[in-house]
Amino acid sequence: MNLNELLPELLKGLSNFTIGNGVMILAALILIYLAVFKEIEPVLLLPIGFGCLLANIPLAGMTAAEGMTKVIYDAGIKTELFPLLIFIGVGAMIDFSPLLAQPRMVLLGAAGQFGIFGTLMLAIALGFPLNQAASIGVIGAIDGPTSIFVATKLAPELLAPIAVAAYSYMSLIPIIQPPLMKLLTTKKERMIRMEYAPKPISKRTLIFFPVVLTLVVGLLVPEATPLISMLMLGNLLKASGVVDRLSNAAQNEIINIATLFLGLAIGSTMTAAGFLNIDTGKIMLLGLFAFALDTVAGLLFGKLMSFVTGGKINPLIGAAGISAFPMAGRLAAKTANDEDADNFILMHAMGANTAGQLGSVIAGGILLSVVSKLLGI
Amino acid sequence: MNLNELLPELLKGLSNFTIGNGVMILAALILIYLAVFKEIEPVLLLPIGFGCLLANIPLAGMTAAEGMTKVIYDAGIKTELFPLLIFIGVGAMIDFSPLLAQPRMVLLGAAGQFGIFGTLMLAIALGFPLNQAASIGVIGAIDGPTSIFVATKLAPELLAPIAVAAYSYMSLIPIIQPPLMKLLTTKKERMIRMEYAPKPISKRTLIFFPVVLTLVVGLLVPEATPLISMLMLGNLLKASGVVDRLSNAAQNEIINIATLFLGLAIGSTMTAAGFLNIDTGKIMLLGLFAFALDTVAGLLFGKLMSFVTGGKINPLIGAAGISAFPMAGRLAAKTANDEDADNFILMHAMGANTAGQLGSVIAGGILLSVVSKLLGI
Amino acid sequence: MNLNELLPELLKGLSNFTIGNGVMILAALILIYLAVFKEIEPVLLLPIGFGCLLANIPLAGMTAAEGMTKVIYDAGIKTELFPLLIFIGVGAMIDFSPLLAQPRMVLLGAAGQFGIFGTLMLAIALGFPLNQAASIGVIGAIDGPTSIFVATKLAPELLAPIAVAAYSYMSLIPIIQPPLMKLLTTKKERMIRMEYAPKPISKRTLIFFPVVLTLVVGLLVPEATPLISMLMLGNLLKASGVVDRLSNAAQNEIINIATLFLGLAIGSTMTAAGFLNIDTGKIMLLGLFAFALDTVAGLLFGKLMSFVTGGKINPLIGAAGISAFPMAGRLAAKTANDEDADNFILMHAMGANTAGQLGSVIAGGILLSVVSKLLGI
Amino acid sequence: MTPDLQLSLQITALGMGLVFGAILLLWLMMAVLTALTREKPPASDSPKAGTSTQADSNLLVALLAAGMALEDQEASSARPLEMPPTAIVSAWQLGLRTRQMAEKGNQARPPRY
Amino acid sequence: MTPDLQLSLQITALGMGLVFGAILLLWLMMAVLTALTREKPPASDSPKAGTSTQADSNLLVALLAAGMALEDQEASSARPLEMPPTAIVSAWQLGLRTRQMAEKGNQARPPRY
Amino acid sequence: MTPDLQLSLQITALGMGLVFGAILLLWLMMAVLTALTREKPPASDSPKAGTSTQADSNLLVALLAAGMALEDQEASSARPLEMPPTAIVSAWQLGLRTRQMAEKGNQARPPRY
Ligand code: NA
Ligand code: NA
Ligand code: NA
Repeated sequence: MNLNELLPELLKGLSNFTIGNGVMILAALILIYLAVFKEIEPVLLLPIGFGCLLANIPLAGMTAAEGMTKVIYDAGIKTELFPLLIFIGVGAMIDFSPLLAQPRMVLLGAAGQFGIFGTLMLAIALGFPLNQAASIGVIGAIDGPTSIFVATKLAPELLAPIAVAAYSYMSLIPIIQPPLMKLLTTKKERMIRMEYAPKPISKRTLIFFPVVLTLVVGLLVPEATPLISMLMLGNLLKASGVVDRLSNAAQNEIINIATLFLGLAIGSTMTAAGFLNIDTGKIMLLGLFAFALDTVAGLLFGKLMSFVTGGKINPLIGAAGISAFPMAGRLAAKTANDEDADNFILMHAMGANTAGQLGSVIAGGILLSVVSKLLGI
Repeated sequence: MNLNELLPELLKGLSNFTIGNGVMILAALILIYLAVFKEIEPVLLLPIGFGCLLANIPLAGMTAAEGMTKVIYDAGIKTELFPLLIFIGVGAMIDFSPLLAQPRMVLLGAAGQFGIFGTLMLAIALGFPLNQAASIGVIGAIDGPTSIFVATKLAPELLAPIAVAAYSYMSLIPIIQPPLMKLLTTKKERMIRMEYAPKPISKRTLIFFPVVLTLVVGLLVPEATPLISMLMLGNLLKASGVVDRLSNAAQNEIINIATLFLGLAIGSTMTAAGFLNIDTGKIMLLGLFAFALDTVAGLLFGKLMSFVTGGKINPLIGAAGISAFPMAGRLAAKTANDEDADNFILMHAMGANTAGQLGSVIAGGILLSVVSKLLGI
Repeated sequence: MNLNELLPELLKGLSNFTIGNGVMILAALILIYLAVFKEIEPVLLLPIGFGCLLANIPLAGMTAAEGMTKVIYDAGIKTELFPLLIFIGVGAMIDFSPLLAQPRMVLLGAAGQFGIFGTLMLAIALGFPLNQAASIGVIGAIDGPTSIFVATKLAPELLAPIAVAAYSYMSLIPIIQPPLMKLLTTKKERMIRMEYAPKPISKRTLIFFPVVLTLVVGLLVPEATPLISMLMLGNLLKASGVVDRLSNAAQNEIINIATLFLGLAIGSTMTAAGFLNIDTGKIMLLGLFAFALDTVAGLLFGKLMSFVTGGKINPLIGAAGISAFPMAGRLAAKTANDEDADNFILMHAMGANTAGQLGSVIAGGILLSVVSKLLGI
Repeated sequence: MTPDLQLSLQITALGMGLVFGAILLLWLMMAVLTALTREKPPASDSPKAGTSTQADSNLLVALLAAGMALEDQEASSARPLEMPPTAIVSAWQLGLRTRQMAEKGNQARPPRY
Repeated sequence: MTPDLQLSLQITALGMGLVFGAILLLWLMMAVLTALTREKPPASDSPKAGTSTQADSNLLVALLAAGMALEDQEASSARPLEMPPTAIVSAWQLGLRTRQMAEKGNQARPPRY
Repeated sequence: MTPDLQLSLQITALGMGLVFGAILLLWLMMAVLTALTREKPPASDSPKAGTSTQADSNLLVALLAAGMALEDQEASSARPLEMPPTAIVSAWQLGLRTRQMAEKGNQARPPRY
């Protein structure tokens, strides 16, 4: 090649720029804007947005066979290492004592998973094949790493929209939930006071819990083992109190590095070809539906428990039985408190919220188990 | 597959559960118990125990071709990266000035390695092939990363029991050593006082030492180079005083992450098929023998030095010439002090203990060198 | 093999030692000496020196197919991950406000890159092929990661001498620049005072800047995208203020670990066969030439700006338009202050210095772009 | 109803059934675990914690909730209260800790992963 | 002149042209960006920063430069000055921060990567 | 005696011989190194360290050992003593540092790897 042919070559970046690139860069800028100025899950959406930006600069080579984001994607997403590493850190940040002090609250963590399956049904009805429908449904786990883990196994081609939906809506919980709470509960129900008489929880209980839980869930739902075991490993590191070095590493360097690279790698899959289609729009709507359905199912189950116990349960805590910690718990407590300034159900709501974190992971594993067996994967 | 066939599929986790799994899970629980409640090397035994737990949950897929612990094993154990990364951090934590201030103490670091070779002989006598016998013998290095490094090279199939033995017994040093000390020394010997006249050690000496040591050992025992050089790299990072960022990274994030993953990966090799056999029992006994033999050889050599110097050496410091720092040094000093409340041999014992750390790595390299050449590896 | 044949085998380390090994070990010791006692870029030169030491211990196996430094080299240098990870951290440490407050200062960041191309020409004249000449020229970027990134793409066989030259001379800036400053400027020029009336810079500007810069540079010079985008990602993490966890991880664990391993891996390529030749000597001289030429071009451009503005620009700040931050900026300010104790041009020099950081990366990308297209890579 | 929809209904029934089954088992497991591992509350094993008794907990819950309401509006500069060593504390301290971790003063939500 | 040298001259001309072109574009971009994102200086949004006004900045530059000269000779133990929230501060604080990071007291240069 | 056992004996003899040989060489190396790199003790290069002289060291060793004995029984809350800049200090400080690293108050042993 001589110098005359060089100039057009040098401008190939611009000449290869497509409208699709332009739209995706706009999407990237919106994600970065939401992350930075609206503070919507910035630790995830900022890297995802930036990764999307990079993937849509023509010929930059970041996503090419030997490009940086491809290397990171292969190392951490394909192997599913990143969501599991993040779970070690998350586990080390969870405190199960509010749940262990009121074990019956764990029931509320089951109802709040209905959004997963309801959304799966709707997605099937909209024509998505089963593997994709299940991956979309798992947005209803309202738990980033769980959604990413399941989607990577079942439908990696939908990873980016699913991750974006999962993390975006998580920040919208304070907007999504309160209207549904007021719609589905009566003023009288919201004013129900709950007694707080927690069992004292010993350090030994907190240490045994993650080990026993790993065993029980692992034996019954093997597909949930990677997720639940890493969550519990992190929790054991913290609860044991004897490996503070490892616990701190899990809560800091491991989770921070995995999060940054996970975001970049997921964002780098957001190419115009894969992202700019009607399915992405459907997924965003289905994700919103999943979040709302979780809340509705939780509230209805709360009302059922209230009825069964003869009015001793405030149904608002049903809405807290999802994974978004501690937002969902606080919203339930705040809504009750708004109705009656002397009504404090924070501790019950926190127990339900912790149950929702467990329920999400278990439900994700069950979904993965059922669907992968049906598909013969 | 239709839904009728699904339920038995879902319960396959339970139906694949074997007695072997049960026994190994019990072993895992014991390791976790020892780590958490007895604080026996928790940073290693807790992850090893948890890894063992995971490996014995049927169909969980953690150890399968693309499972998480397999990915980690291939990345860090097969490549021998983890023990070497740990050694960078350990090196940055060792201070060689007590040894450099009393150079003759280095001799005590040689005798305390006899357990390696004595155990190798016994293992051969018990019918182990040479590669396995050498790997078992290196438990007598009383140094986790060295044992793991050598065993990975020579007999990776024995990695788990060797690592478990090495780390378990290390915590039992305070139980194993004192009776042998009292048995093999006279009261008069234990009461020998030693003068402490350390040479002043300059910063330059501390900087040159790791560099020169790497060169000398590397040229004479090339197989010891990976181990000794990473230990010395870490030490140089610290001693130089000009790269505190790197020194801190070695002592914190690098060593913590490598330790957590090393433990998980080693634990994940503890399957019933590989672990539940008579060899594992033999290895545990041989490991205990190696620890005791190290102590005995150290004490006898201490008595020899005492004799040669006309009673100027307290033979107890011979028992400190092993790698377990600073436990062995403290035990020797305490035993002398118990006999005579005015007898302080702590500094000599610490010098011997530091020598034991060096001696262990060198002996591990020599063993690897001799055996791999004999086997034509 | 029997025991009689063993002893010569054991001494093979010594018998394989070549004069080349000896010379390279001497070179390693010099690098370590410069790093530790002269504090010449110790975070890089200490690991490079130690890696060189290891590569020249015969049969140690560190650089063999499965050796540690080879594993690290393949994981981080071949994939170009390490320089990019380092750039994330560097980006999070750069503050663009002094530049944004005086945008015209950015012009000075262009002239200071002439050393890149001037050195390329000289290297061609000395007989280096184009790919090597360009890699040598990029030493004139005076920016370690940029030099390493470009050299890895174009001429990986020259990586070690280029990296060593780039980092060594960077510390010699305080020796290289002042004489050229005095030679090329008149006392009157050096006494020129500059008014400081910075624009107030809003937080929003600092947030938009890295995003827009990535887009503009990425679209025009795709080959510069990996470098500039990681620098800007790090800067965005910091400037956004919403992801302090990720910003801290970038500035600490990510950059520290990448730096240590980068140094080791580059050092491990310094074998006698590849390093001990006349080319290495030429490269070291060409690197020095590149540094001097950058300074000269910067000063001459500063004089031009001074002339064009009718003496409102102190030409000394031209010498600050290189990547060595904050040394170059301080030297310019100090030289002006030495001439006239009331003359403070620090802020202008810092703006020019920041522009030099940007200009280096852009010039590196442009060079890579032009040369790789000419060579049809 | 198409076969696909029928299948998805079945998956939902089976899935939610398994989720509730697993959660019920979890309840059982938690009950057994807490029963088996119960300890007598040690006299004063944690000297850092305050001396307030279990009886104070309702008041505390009220205080906590009030603090939470405040916190939702603006970052409070108040020092965390001393708490008794019950389950409440940990949940609350987690909240405080995550808030501190989010180093921006005006950010009410903790980081999510 | 050999063809190789001619080519290298062309590369230099093209390369420096592109560098200057890119930098000019950058200048334009920075000018537009700062113009578009300009904010009215908030009354007191950053309570930690001092109250000194823009007018003090020349004095400050002098102080900073004096401090810098000192620092080049020996590590100063003085506390960093309170600065107004302008561009100056950040550059200077970066200098201070990097010095603190270099934990050896007698090391004037920051780490480089 | 089987050939295997004979081989293992030979390995032991050779191995321990090499270990002692390497250690003797190490001794020599250390002696030469300390001799070559000896420095005159600087008058007051480390102002943080105390002023106690070499002569105090026996007393210090006693104090240290006494402290160690205490520490074996329960975590001492005493502040680390000021030490003279000799080899003793570093070993001891290592002990203290590793103890502090093991953040549980009642844990006498440092972490092991
Ligand atoms: Na959920
Ligand atoms: Na040993
Ligand atoms: Na430059």
